[in-house]
Amino acid sequence: MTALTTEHARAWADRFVSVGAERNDELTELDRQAGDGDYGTNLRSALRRAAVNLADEPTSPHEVFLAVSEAFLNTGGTSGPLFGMWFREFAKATKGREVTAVVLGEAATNAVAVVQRLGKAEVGHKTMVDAMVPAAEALSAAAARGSTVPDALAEAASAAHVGAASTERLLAKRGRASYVGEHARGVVDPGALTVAYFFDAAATPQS
Amino acid sequence: MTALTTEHARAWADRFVSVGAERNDELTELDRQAGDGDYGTNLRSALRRAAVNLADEPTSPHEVFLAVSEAFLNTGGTSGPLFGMWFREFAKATKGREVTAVVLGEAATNAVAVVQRLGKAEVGHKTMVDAMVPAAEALSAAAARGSTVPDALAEAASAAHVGAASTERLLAKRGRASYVGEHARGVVDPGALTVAYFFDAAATPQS
Amino acid sequence: MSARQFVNDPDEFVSQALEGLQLAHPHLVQVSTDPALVLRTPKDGDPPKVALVSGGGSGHEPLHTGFVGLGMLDVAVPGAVFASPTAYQVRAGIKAADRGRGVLLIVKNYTGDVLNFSIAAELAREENIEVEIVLVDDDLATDGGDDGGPGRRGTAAVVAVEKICGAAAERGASLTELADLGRRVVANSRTMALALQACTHPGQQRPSFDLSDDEVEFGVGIHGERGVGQRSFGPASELVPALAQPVVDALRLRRDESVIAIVNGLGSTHALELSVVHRELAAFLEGIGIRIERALVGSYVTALDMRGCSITLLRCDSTLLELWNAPVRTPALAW
Amino acid sequence: MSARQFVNDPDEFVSQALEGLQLAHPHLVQVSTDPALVLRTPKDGDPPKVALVSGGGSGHEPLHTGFVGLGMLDVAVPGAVFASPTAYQVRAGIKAADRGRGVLLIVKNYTGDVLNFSIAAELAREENIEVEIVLVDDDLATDGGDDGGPGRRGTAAVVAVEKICGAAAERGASLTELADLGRRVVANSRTMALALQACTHPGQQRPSFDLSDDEVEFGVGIHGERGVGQRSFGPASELVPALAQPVVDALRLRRDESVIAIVNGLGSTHALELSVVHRELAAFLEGIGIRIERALVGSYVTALDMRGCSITLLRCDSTLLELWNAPVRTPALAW
Ligand SMILES: Nc1ncnc2c1ncn2[C@@H]1O[C@H](COP(=O)(O)OP(=O)(O)O)[C@@H](O)[C@H]1O
Ligand SMILES: Nc1ncnc2c1ncn2[C@@H]1O[C@H](COP(=O)(O)OP(=O)(O)O)[C@@H](O)[C@H]1O
Ligand SMILES: [Mg+2]
Ligand SMILES: [Mg+2]
Ligand SMILES: [Mg+2]
Ligand SMILES: [Mg+2]
Repeated sequence: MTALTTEHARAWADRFVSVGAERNDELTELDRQAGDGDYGTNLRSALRRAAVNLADEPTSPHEVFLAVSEAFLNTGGTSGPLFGMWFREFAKATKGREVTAVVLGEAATNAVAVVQRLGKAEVGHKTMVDAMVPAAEALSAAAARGSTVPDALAEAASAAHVGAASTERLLAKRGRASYVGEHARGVVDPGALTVAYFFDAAATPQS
Repeated sequence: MTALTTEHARAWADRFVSVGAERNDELTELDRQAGDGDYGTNLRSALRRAAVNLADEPTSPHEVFLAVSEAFLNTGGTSGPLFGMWFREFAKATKGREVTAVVLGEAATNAVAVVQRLGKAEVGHKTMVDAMVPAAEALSAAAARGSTVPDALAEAASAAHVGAASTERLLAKRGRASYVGEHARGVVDPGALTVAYFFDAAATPQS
Repeated sequence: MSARQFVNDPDEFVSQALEGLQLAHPHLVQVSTDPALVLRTPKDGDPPKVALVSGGGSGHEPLHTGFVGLGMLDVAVPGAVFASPTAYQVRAGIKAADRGRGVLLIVKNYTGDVLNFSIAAELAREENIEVEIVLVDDDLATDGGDDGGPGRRGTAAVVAVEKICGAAAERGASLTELADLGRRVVANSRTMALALQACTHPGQQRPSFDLSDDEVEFGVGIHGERGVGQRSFGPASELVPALAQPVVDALRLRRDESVIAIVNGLGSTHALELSVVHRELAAFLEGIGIRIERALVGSYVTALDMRGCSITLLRCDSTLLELWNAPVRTPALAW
Repeated sequence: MSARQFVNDPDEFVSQALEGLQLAHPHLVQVSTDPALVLRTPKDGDPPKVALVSGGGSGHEPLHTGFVGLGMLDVAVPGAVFASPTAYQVRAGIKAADRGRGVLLIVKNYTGDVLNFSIAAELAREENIEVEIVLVDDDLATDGGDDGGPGRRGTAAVVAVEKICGAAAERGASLTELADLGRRVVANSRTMALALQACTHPGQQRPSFDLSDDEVEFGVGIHGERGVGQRSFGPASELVPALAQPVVDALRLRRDESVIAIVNGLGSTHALELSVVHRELAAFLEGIGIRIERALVGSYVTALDMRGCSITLLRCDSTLLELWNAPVRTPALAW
């Protein structure tokens, strides 16, 4: 049973910051097609703050998640505060604990519950929840099977990608995309895709 | 020495009301060419009020002049209040007196003085004063020569017409016409012309 | 025709305006910049009271920043133009406002505001600050029944909530009492608005939508979006009853009932026009036997420079009326 | 883009708006209709004071009708839009206001107003009412030297005259003292205005003049007329010093002097913009060592729906400041 190290957590968060920057235009374009086109602006400012917070050298996975959470809670849009609260559950669940896959599964489960309580979106409403739910389920299932942290996170990433991809054929029921009706069909939800990129970022790059 | 009767004063005022209505378009056109084009509107509303006031059957020349004065003091524009104060001096001078040519000369003299004190216009500034001053002088001179009231008023009318005509070649120094510079040249001042029409109205129509 | 504003960098518009507000009213408010908050200047010896915090996107001034002061808000939390403040910003507002008796959040019903204020409330509760939220959703144009959608928007009734709860807070009402009171005001208020001309965002040259010369946009909100449809332009005596009737219906106001009326300019509506609108409203309500106890006529909840107005009616009783009449001293409302 | 108003018959615009004002503020003002007057609602037991009367053309609201009440005017005499009230109307205002201690007329310098108020003063004096006139002529754009012309127009400084004389009158100042005080305020006030967009008369569709996208009109008055010339549009940080510098120069304000500043919206200027303007003004004055003791930032003297603003500075001393700070309770100004 390996636990998530501070270094791994830090590398994960750093990669998320850089992937978010790389994917910014792509995500904005999705929000433009089925929203109001400011997703990238919101995400960029959150990630910039995250980078600043992370520069303070967090000393535990808890502090890493907290740094990211606070960055999002300091930004706007719908995605900002929801992601902020989502990451906050990761910070809460990991506080003062060894961060096993079980702990991460618990964190992801609590986290999506908070997002759903606040945003009132169900799976199938074409939001970030469509990636968060399967990711949490995959994480918990992997943990129950005794997977290592990297393996469990890789399964979460796959599940999140499948969930994100599933939003393409949906009509939105929540968020601004719900105002554009049929126009949203054929467009992947940027929030869901961001969740998938987040779990991707947990993988150690093949060097 | 005949005096101005109430009937004559009343007929004078009534004729002024009707002449003013007949000449309204002509006067407005002059104000349009060298002012802001509302002269007729202002005059019409004053004369309407005058007609209402005169319907109260004034019992003296004083009351006739007062009826006209109050009508003008209840209307707008620059001409309204100045004519109001001008007529008011006729009312004041005739109060409780036999209205001889001398009294009328005195009234006209006081009246133009008030207009000049308030409006600060001199002869040659292209205003009603250009007709009021010669009319007052002609009235007083005729009275000094012992003229009858009708003769003195006829002389005042001629003098006022000459004064009004003189404004045609002038550049305006007072009032809105002063803002249009050379454009005012060639245009008779409607205020001055109104003074001439007022004295015209004193003549008994040839029937 | 151009549509320019007094502005430097549009990105700094709100923060520079806040500086200006502080400079204009140093005795009433204090502005903090990171995060942006407008705080009531404390007076020594004020007994602790429940604190009132409101906020939302900017562009609606004097709402909310102009309503900080005695008898109204303790803190206003301004976002960027038409954008919610962040959750952390609201939390900072709550913490700055709290004097140990709890904090009432007055929130206009927009997704972003609801989210950020709710999150801030949760975060503050974790720090043992008692927080209650009053959600203001008075805008009839967005009354879609119970379809699980975002619900009615919050518009000018928020002024009544802030005024009435503000007065009750000064008198020592508890947090629970204030939340109940605020909800009662909301339940008894409805608003309807129309635009004669759309608004223009800072730094932009064109209004957010066009109207032909003979139409007005009915049921607009306060963010420059289109309303529920166009109607023919007409004299105030026709437009005003068309606004007021649905409000009367929605509140089921009956003959001999009393209201507080808010005739609100949306930005560029002249004081003379608002007075004419109020005259028509008074005539209309008198015709159906409804009595205006008090009226607030002016531009209080604006949509940048939109031309238009909203009419809010609040069914009132002696309690609400008395609290409405209580003293208030803020930059934008004082009596 | 259209420019429509809430209006019924344009000829009834002012009288209907007055009805609306009365309906909105029954506790503060009373409106009489023939002739049109706005009167302070008398309170029993008020000791007789010198009465303050002002007025002029309508379209500048809240000036003057919104400034009737405790600490400001006793009577406002509104003409038609941009047209002086009549001499008899003003006389009626004087007679209604007089409580035996005389009447101060505060008159903006326009030919029609000067004429009608002067005549009314003469008529009232004949009825043994003591009357003094304070002529307000603060507008620098019309400062043509001593050419015997109509002189500087009266604009936003009139608010300071009404406020300061109003406060002194409440404290029992005599008519002569008030006239001197008013003249002192006028002598120490100058104003400069600019328009970003002209205004539109009631019932009309087009603004009174056009500006291209890159120009602003400098030195406008409050009647929709063109100003002294166009300048390039620019950020507030450039436009505001261009307005304020000539005012500082004209008043010969020097380092370490104090002013009351009025940042006035001309009709359709948003509160956020006025706050930005005030910020720039404060920065500019601070740069040259002039201290703003108090500021009034808002739309107080409008030109219908003109977009633009004026900046008024009043060199102040402790007497003026104290009177400025004294309580006021009117529809549009209260503290
Ligand atoms: N009610 C909701 N619950 C969960 N996620 C939501 C909800 N509404 C919107 N979202 C997510 O937020 C994303 C849009 O974020 P953003 O562009 O920042 O917000 P906004 O819609 O306010 O401009 C969507 O792609 C979707 O994933
Ligand atoms: N200062 C003045 N003194 C005397 N008469 C004047 C003065 N200014 C204008 N007038 C007269 O007033 C007339 C214009 O009146 P009117 O159109 O009612 O006023 P306004 O110019 O205010 O529109 C002019 O034709 C002129 O005779
Ligand atoms: Mg978006
Ligand atoms: Mg958005
Ligand atoms: Mg004229
Ligand atoms: Mg005129």
